[in-house]
Amino acid sequence: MTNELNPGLIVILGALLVPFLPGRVLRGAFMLMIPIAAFAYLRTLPMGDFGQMELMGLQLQTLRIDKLSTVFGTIFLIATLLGVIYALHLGDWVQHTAGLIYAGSAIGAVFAGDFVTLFFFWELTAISSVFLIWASGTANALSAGLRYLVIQVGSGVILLAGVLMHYRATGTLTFGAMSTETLPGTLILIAFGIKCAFPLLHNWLANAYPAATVTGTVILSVFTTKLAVYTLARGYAGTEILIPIGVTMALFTVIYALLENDLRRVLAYSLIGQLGLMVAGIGIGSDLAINGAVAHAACGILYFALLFMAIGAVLHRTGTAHASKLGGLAKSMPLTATFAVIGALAAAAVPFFAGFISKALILSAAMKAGHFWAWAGLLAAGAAVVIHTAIKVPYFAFFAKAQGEPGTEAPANMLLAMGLTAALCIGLGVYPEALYSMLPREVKYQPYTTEHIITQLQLVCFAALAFVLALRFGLFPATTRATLLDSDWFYRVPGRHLAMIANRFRSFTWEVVADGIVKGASKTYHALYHHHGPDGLFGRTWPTGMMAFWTTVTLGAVVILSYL
Amino acid sequence: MSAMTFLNAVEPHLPILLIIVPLFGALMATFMRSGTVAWFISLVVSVLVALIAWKLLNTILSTGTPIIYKIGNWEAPIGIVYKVDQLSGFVLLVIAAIAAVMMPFARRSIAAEIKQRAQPWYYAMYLLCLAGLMGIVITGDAFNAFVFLEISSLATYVLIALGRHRRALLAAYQYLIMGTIGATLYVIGIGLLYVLTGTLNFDDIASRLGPALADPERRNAVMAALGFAFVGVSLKLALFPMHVWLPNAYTYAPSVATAFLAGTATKAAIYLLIRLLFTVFGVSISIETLPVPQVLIVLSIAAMFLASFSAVFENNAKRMLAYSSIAQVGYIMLGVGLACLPVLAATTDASPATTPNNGMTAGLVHIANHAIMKAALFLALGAVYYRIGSVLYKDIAGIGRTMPLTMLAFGIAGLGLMGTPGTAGFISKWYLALGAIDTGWYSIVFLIVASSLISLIYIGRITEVVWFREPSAAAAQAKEAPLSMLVPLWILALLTIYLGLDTRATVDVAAEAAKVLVGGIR
Amino acid sequence: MSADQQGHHIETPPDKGTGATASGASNANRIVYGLSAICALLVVADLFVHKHGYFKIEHVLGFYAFFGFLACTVLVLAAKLIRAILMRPEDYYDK
Amino acid sequence: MQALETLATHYNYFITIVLMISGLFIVIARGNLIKKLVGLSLFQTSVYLLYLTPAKILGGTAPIYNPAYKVYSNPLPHVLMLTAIVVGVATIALGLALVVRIKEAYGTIEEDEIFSKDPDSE
Repeated sequence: MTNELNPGLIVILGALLVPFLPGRVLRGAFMLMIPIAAFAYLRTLPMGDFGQMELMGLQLQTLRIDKLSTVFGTIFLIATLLGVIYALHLGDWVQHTAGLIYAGSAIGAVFAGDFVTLFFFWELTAISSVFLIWASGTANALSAGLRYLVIQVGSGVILLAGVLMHYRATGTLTFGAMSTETLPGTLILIAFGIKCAFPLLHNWLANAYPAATVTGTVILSVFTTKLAVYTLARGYAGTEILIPIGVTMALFTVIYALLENDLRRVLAYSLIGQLGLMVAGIGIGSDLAINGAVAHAACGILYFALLFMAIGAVLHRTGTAHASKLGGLAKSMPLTATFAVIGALAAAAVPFFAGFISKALILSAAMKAGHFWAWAGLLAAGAAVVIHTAIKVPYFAFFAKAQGEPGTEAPANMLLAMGLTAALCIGLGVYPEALYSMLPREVKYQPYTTEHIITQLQLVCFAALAFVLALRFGLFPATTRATLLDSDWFYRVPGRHLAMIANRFRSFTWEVVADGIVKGASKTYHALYHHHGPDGLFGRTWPTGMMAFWTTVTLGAVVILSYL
Repeated sequence: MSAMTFLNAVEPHLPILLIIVPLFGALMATFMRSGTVAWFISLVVSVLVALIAWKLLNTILSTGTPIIYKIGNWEAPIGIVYKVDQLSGFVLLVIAAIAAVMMPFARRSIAAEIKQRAQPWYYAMYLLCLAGLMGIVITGDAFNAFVFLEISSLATYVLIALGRHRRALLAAYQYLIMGTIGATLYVIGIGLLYVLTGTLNFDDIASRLGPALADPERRNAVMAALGFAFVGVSLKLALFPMHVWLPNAYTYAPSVATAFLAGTATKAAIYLLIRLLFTVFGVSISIETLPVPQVLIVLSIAAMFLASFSAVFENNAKRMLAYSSIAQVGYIMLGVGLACLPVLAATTDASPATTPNNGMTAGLVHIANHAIMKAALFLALGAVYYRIGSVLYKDIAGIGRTMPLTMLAFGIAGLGLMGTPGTAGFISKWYLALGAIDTGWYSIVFLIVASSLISLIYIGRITEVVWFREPSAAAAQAKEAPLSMLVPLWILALLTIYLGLDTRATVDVAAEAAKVLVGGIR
Repeated sequence: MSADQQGHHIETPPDKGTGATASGASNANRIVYGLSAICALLVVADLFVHKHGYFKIEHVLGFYAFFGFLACTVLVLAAKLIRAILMRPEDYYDK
Repeated sequence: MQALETLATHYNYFITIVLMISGLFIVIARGNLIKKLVGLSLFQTSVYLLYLTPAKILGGTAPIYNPAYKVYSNPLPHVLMLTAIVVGVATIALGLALVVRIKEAYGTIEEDEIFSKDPDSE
């Protein structure tokens, strides 16, 4: 039995102990031990299916170790460790616990062998992570958190509906390759797609990540979307529809990332763009493409975590992450600036940095499979990443003319976390075999050929040139504080009107009937009151009478329906 | 006489003891001067009742045949019988266990919320209510059920009126009017059945309804009887739109009374409705041809949405939970409604009589699960009320920092209410969705999904208030709840998780009961 | 919209020619020239690389350079145009 | 003619229905808490009549266990209604007690005035 515990559960159980530990030092040391212990345990596990369990008469496999789950589990555990280090300065146990439960549930989901276990952890990621958003304590965080929660749990319940139907149809709960031909398959794909920020389903990410706490955003950026990438890679490898979806994700986010002022939002959109690359890779479905998607997920986790950490440090020190209020911080925060540049170079896929070795796989796969337009689109998006992420983010934060107060260098634990992450970004870039050897499919790939290096450098440098020229000739769109319309408009604006109408409706039935007991009822109540006049039947019906009246109506309705 | 022979002598009389013990306890409690002594009596009685209920259910499950207790040794159609089968045994245990678990909590809470003089009365009424609820569930006689319904209701009105706020009086008055109308409608329905069949015994009515239905003239009367009884009981169980007495009653009753009523009172009424629909009408009428399932499903779904919606906008935590209770009753009744519909042949390979009906299983499981979760939630609020004297959002803001254990238990139960996997609520929802899929109503699956998202919002909202808002003046001063409150609270919270992981205690029994109930029809 | 938020439309970049970097115009010019030089070198390097591309267009001299530059320019200009449609006051959703 | 005959033979039922409807109407339409209770009482009374009507047999006697009496009324409904009357009395008594307390607390027993005295939703 000890051999069959899901490593995610170790992290979760550890997280549950965190609140009870006295003192920051002891607590910090314990938190550092959690991912390390889980990793050590993971190393002892052989490949195979374990953790058979019966629940409600269903056979569950709570633990599945194979190459795909191991590579994601490993990178998740590394990211957990980095996130813990980055957050060590915090005294708030709620955030620590929530963050670790969140990380643990994402890890648990990766190792889940069946849909019910997956669903369990899937929902747990949603519920635990919302605390990281709420913990920032602003009014915006509350509403963004609630929207995030509803969408995330919504994805879970759609998954559940799909799973139930799948179970009815096939009698199995094992999570394996799925088909989009059937309704359950489509539902499950939609559920995964929500977490993976498919176009039009994406804006929970762009809204929630910038609303979370400094440390929360770093943790958030790692797990949810990459978990979705994992599930897609397992369930929907080679599903053609994913290619256009991925390319769309990669391209449309460019616009938003270019225009956004809040640097954490820029990174959020950029993150969606990179997810597009992975989704397209999964859609292509060849061994090379799947390896590329997985590798890119691993590298993306690292360099986005690094960028979010750097911008988080800026936010922590200056109180803002808005491009229009920052600048010139390279002098006061030199180390943070250096790490941000390393993250930027990795994001731009400059040779010898992490992004290069993974992106090349996907583009080569697209090329080999002959998907010309997908290849061109991803290439263009890759060039644009250079501008909106690799240059814009460090430039406005650290090198542009100072618009706000200078900060001071980030706390030591943050610097340590950034330093380690930066080292990994470079390390993987220099020695890709460390990652390649873990990838799920057996394909040999050599990223470092002269051709690759030269062409990629051309792409990066000319993109940079385009940026410099655009900036110089005033063509680069100004970054101002503003709201950019996104697909969330569809539920935020009409949704608000709907809510108001619904609220009216509630007033109509409730206030009159029940809340009407409470004087000072809504305008509707008064309108109704006056409309029917004090002498009419309704005018004289006070709530008790109204209750009795509705009962009578129901009675009449039931009896009449019986005779129909 | 040794203990063993005493137990053996008592055992055949356990069903009647289930009623007599709390009745007698109530009588004793009224004569007590001190609230603490009355509390102790109630504690002993509640635990005793729970043990008896547990013993009865175990006997049923091991033998598989119902226990029939003839009062005064009169045979069934003439005398009143108490009948304990899988269904009633299950509901009896749920009610008795909830009542027993919250007794340790009651002493401090009641001492703080009710005047010294009235405390013994509170316990007397509480035990009377318990006796009434047990009676509703255990009796096999339709009119006897009415009497017990009224006993429990009358006691409930008093319990509510004991609340601190003067609006409690009005809430009790309104509930009295509505409750009486409901009971009267039920008794009219029963009266019509009596006229038609000449008997009041549930099983006997069921066996004699067939001929009455064959006669077209009498058929109308049967329909009317069903309509009256259905609406009357629905009022007691707060089915939308007859739920309007509930929010105020729950809001202004003393904290413990709210937790008790939310956990048990509506459940007994739900039991009665299931009994009527499936045992009395179900066997001789094919229910699908009547409008009742459709009406049930539509009203349940309306409750799931409209009540949840009200809960979202609520700023009083108790009232929010009251609205949520209405929505949760919707879930239970939706399961019951789905159980009335025919199961699609393609989805089941075994014969319907041997496969448990998923919709009914969901409804019955949720009776237990909801009772546990709601009792935990209301108890947590009771502990908060004990400390700061308010459950308004503005006053409980940030209370998670000063009462973390209480609010953690609240959070766990809240997760259950949302149907989070790993909690009891998920089990209910799983079977409910399966039930909907069984009958081919896929759209209902999505409605269940959508309404659980609304419950996510109201639980999310209070979670945010409690954990992340700046503490209010009162909340900052609060201390963690005393142990006598935390223990019952955490028992219920841990049960919420336990029953989400090990479903033998709930689902297996419920499925057994569902098989007996629904299997008998088809 | 508060006065505080209104004051922030003066952001980067300033008008052409005045230099957008922290170190002024000459520094900016140096960066442009330096970058251009590197770019030119990279295109020249293209001549000496044997390409294995799968699409014909890849074999065009300096294709990646040209493509990167064009893609970025088009996307930046597109963003500038779309900005007019998408941009709303910061408190748009709170109204 | 036939309608008249129905009326004559079933007048008990019609009285039941009239009592039931008027009772319910008073509960619905009157704002005075005591009047509502009166309505409730009427509503319950209709049930007594509903049960007793089929139990009474014309020319029947009380059910005395003696061969001399061949035709007797069914005793069960009468007994049931005794119980129901007790329940009804208890309900009305409790209701009236509540009204007394409401009068003490609010100074009025008109429902609309009570609502206006507790204006807050708290």
